[in-house]
Amino acid sequence: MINKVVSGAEEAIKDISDGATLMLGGFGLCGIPENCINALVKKAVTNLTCISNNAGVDDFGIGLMLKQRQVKKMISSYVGENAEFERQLLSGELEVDLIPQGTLATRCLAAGYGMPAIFTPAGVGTEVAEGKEIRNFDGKDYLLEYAFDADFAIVKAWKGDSAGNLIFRSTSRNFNPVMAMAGKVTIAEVEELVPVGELDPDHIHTPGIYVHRIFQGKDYEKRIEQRTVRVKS
Amino acid sequence: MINKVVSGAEEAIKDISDGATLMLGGFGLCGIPENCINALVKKAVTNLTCISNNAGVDDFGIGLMLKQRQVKKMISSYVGENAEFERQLLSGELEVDLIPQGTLATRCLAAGYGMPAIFTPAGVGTEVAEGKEIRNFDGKDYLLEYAFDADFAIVKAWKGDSAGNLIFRSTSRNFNPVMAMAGKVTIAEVEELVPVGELDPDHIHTPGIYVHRIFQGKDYEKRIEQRTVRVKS
Amino acid sequence: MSLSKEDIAKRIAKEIKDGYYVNLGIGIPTLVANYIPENINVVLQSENGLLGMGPFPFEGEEDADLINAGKQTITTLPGSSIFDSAMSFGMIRAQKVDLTILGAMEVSENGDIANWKIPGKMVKGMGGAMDLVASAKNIIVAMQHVNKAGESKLLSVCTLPLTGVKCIKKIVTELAVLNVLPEGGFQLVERAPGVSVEFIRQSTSGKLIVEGEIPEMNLEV
Amino acid sequence: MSLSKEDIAKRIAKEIKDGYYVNLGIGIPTLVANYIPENINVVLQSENGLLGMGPFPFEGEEDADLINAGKQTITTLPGSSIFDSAMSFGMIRAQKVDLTILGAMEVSENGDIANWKIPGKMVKGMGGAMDLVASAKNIIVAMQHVNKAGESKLLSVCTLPLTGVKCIKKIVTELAVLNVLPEGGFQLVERAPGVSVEFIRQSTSGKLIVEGEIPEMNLEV
Repeated sequence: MINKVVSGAEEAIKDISDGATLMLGGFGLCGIPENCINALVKKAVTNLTCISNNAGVDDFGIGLMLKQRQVKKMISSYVGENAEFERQLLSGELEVDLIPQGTLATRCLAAGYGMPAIFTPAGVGTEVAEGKEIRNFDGKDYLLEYAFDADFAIVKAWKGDSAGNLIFRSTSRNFNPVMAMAGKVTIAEVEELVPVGELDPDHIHTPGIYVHRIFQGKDYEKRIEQRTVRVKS
Repeated sequence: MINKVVSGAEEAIKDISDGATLMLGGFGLCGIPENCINALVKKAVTNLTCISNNAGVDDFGIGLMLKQRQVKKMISSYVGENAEFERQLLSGELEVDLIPQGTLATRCLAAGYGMPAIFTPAGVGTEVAEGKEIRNFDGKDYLLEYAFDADFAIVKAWKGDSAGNLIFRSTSRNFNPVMAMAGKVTIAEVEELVPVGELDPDHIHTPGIYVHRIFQGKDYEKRIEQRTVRVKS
Repeated sequence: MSLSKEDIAKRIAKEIKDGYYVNLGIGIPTLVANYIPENINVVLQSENGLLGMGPFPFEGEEDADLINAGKQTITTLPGSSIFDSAMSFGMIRAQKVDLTILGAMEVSENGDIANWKIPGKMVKGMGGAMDLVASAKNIIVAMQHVNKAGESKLLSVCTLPLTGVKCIKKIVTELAVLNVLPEGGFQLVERAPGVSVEFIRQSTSGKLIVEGEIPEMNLEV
Repeated sequence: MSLSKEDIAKRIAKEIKDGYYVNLGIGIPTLVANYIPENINVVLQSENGLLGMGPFPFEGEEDADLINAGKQTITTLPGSSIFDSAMSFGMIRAQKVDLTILGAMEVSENGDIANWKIPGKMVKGMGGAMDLVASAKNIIVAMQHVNKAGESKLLSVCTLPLTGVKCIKKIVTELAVLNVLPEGGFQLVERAPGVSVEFIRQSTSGKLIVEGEIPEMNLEV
C-alpha cells in the first residue's frame, strides 16, 4: 500500500500558501478539522477562499481564521453564529458567496466524480439563479452548477489507516467524504490512525486513493454548539 | 421505523408486469438478485427492459429470463458470456443498448440523486456519442447522458434490516447500491435479514428510505464465473 | 383564541401519515416531532446526514458527533442510518422524503416562499431550505399569520427575496389551516378554535378563498 | 526475436512508478501485476469496485463475492477498500487513477484506440473501456503489433469503431515500445531484442518516427 502518513498538522499544511482555495469539512462545529485549522492559524496564511458549509463561531473553527483576517472569501450555505464574521461582512472586508447546502454538497461530489457540472432545481426563481444557465427537463427547471475547483480539501475522520482510507463516526461524516473526494490535494486528520489491514474494506467511507496526506490529530475539543438534553423521567 | 419486510421473492415482485423496466444489480454473476430472478422466471412476465451491467450466462442469472424470451431489451455494458443472448440478438428478437459501464453507473446515480442528467467524457468521438448533445467544459468534450427511469430496481445485499437498510459484502456491492437508489420501487433480497438496531448506522451502504420491499432470500448458489486460483507453494 | 406554537405543531402532526419520511425545519417544525402519534411509523430525516432521528439525549449522554441540522445534540433510533451530505440532498432531490415542514417569513398565494433573507439585515444563509423547497413533493409551512408589526405574512406576492417558487401546498398558522391552490389563492380549510373567518380574512393580505362552513381545528391527538 | 506476452507485461511493468494507482485491463495487462517490482508500492484498481487487488486465492479459498473486473476470483490486500460502481467510475473520471493499461485491436497515429467492436461480429460491449480511455491521464496499450492476418494494428487512421479519441500515450508490442506523439505519429523508443528498425517499420502502417539510435529493451526487473 502507498503510505500517506505525515507527522502532523504543520507538515500536512506546509504548502498551503496565501491565496489558496480550501475546502473544510464539518457541519457547524461537528466533524471539523480542528488540528489543521489551528495549524493554519499558526501559519497565518492569508487571502484564503474557504469552501465550508459554515464559518465556525467566534472562538472556534474557521472563526479563528476569520478573527486573524486570513479569509478573503467564504463559500457557505449558512454563516449564522459568528459576530466577527458579521462585522467583516458588513464592513466589506470579507466576501461571502451563500449557496444552497445541497448545491454545495453536489458541487463537491461533481469534483470528486469528474463531472464538470450538475443540474439542481435548488434556487430556481430566486436570486441564486441570477446569471446562471437554466435548463428544463421533463417540465421542471434546473440550474447548471459547476464542480468546485479547490487546491486543498481538509477533512476530519474518526479512523484512518496509513493508506489514507477513512471511516467517519455518526453525523460528523456530513461534508467530509464529499470534500475528501474533491480536493486536488486532500489532507485528512483522524482521531485514530491505524496500520493497514485494521479497517474492514467494506466499512471504508473514503478510499485512500482520494487522500494524499493523513495524520493522527491530537487534543480534540469537539465542541458542542447547541447542547440540548432531556431530563430522565 | 417503517417496516419494509415482505414474505419472499414472489410477493416482492407481484406487481411487476409485462413491459416493465427493471434494474438488476450485480456484476457478472457476483451480487445478482438470484431469488427475484427465479421468481420473475416463474411468473413468466414478458417484454421486459432490463438495465443490468451484464446479462448472466445461459443457465444462470438474467440468462434464465432470456432463455424464456422474457426480455425485450437489454441495457448493459458487456454481454459476453451467453450463447442464447447472441442468438436472439443476431436474429433480431432482442434489442440491445450497449453503453459504457461508468455511464451506466452514473445514470443510476443521477436517478437516485434527483439529477436529470450528467456529463461524462466516456464515448466522445465514438458511435456512443451519435445523436447525443456534446458540451465542452474547460477544453474537454462531454456527453450529456440522462438519468435512468426504471419502474423497479432489484438488488441483492448481504445483510438488511426490516427498515430496508442494506449492507453489501465485498465486490458484490458493485451496481447494487446505485440501482437501489434509482428505482421508483426498490426491492432488496438479502442473505440475512435482521431486526432494526442490529446494523451499525455508520456501516449502512443503502439507507432504508431508498428500499420499498425487503426479504430474506434463500438457497443462494452464488455461482463463480471465472474460478482462478494459485497453488500453495 | 389563536394557537400556541405547540398547538400549531400539534395540528401539523396530524398531516403526517404512517410510513412517511419527514424533514423538519428549525423552530415550530422541530416541535412537531413531539406530537407524532405513537401508532404510526415515521422516520425523521436530518439533512446533515441522518435518517431515524431520535429525541434529545439524556443529560450527560450528549455526543458531539451526533447532531441534527439545527446543530442540536440528538440521538438515533434503532434502524437509523448515517450518510454524507451529497447523499442526503440526493435523497431530498429525488423526492424520497415524503413531507417537508418548515418555517417562513412570507408565503404568496401562488405558493412562493421567502424565509432566508431580509435586505438590509445580516444574511445568515439559506442552509438547506432552497434544496428542500425546490424538490419536496409535499411542503407544509408552519408560521405566524401576521408579523410583529401586525402585517400579514400571507401575501399576493412575496416582498422578500424568494427561497422557492410555487412549492408550498399547505400552511398552518396560529389562526388557520390553509391550502395553497394550484390555480392560486389561500383556501381556508380550518379555523383555530374561536377565531372567526372574518378575523382570518383581515389577517390575510393575499387572496383568501372561503367556501361553505369552515370547521374549527381538532387538536386532539 | 519478438516478445512473449509475459515479456510485454514485464516491459510495461517498468512504466509503473512508486505510489501509482493502476487499472489493468483483461489479457496481457492482467499479467503486468506479476512483474511490478517489489520495492515500490502500487495499488491496483478494479473497476467493479475495489482498490488494493491482491493475487488469485489459494485453491479452496475462492469467494464468490470477491472478483475483479474480469470476473476472476481474487483476493484483497491489507489496506484495500470496496466501493460501488458509481464511485469506481467517479474516481476514474476524476483522474485519481494514475495509469491505465489495456489491450487494443487498433491504435492510430493520433492516439485513437479501437478495442471493442468488429462490425459483422457479435459485439459483447465496451464494459468500462470507454470510461477509462476518455478519462485516464496516462494510458499504455499492450498489444500485438500485427494481427493474425499479418496486418499492422498501428495505423494512420483506425478502421474499426473507436473506443476513444486522442488518448493513447504509449504502446508496447511484441516488437517495440512506441510513444504516440501529441502532434501525431508513432515514435519508436525501444526495439525488442534482435528486432530491426526496418522490421518494425514494415510492421507499422501508420507514421513511424525514428530518430537516432533505437536501443533494445531491457527486460531485467
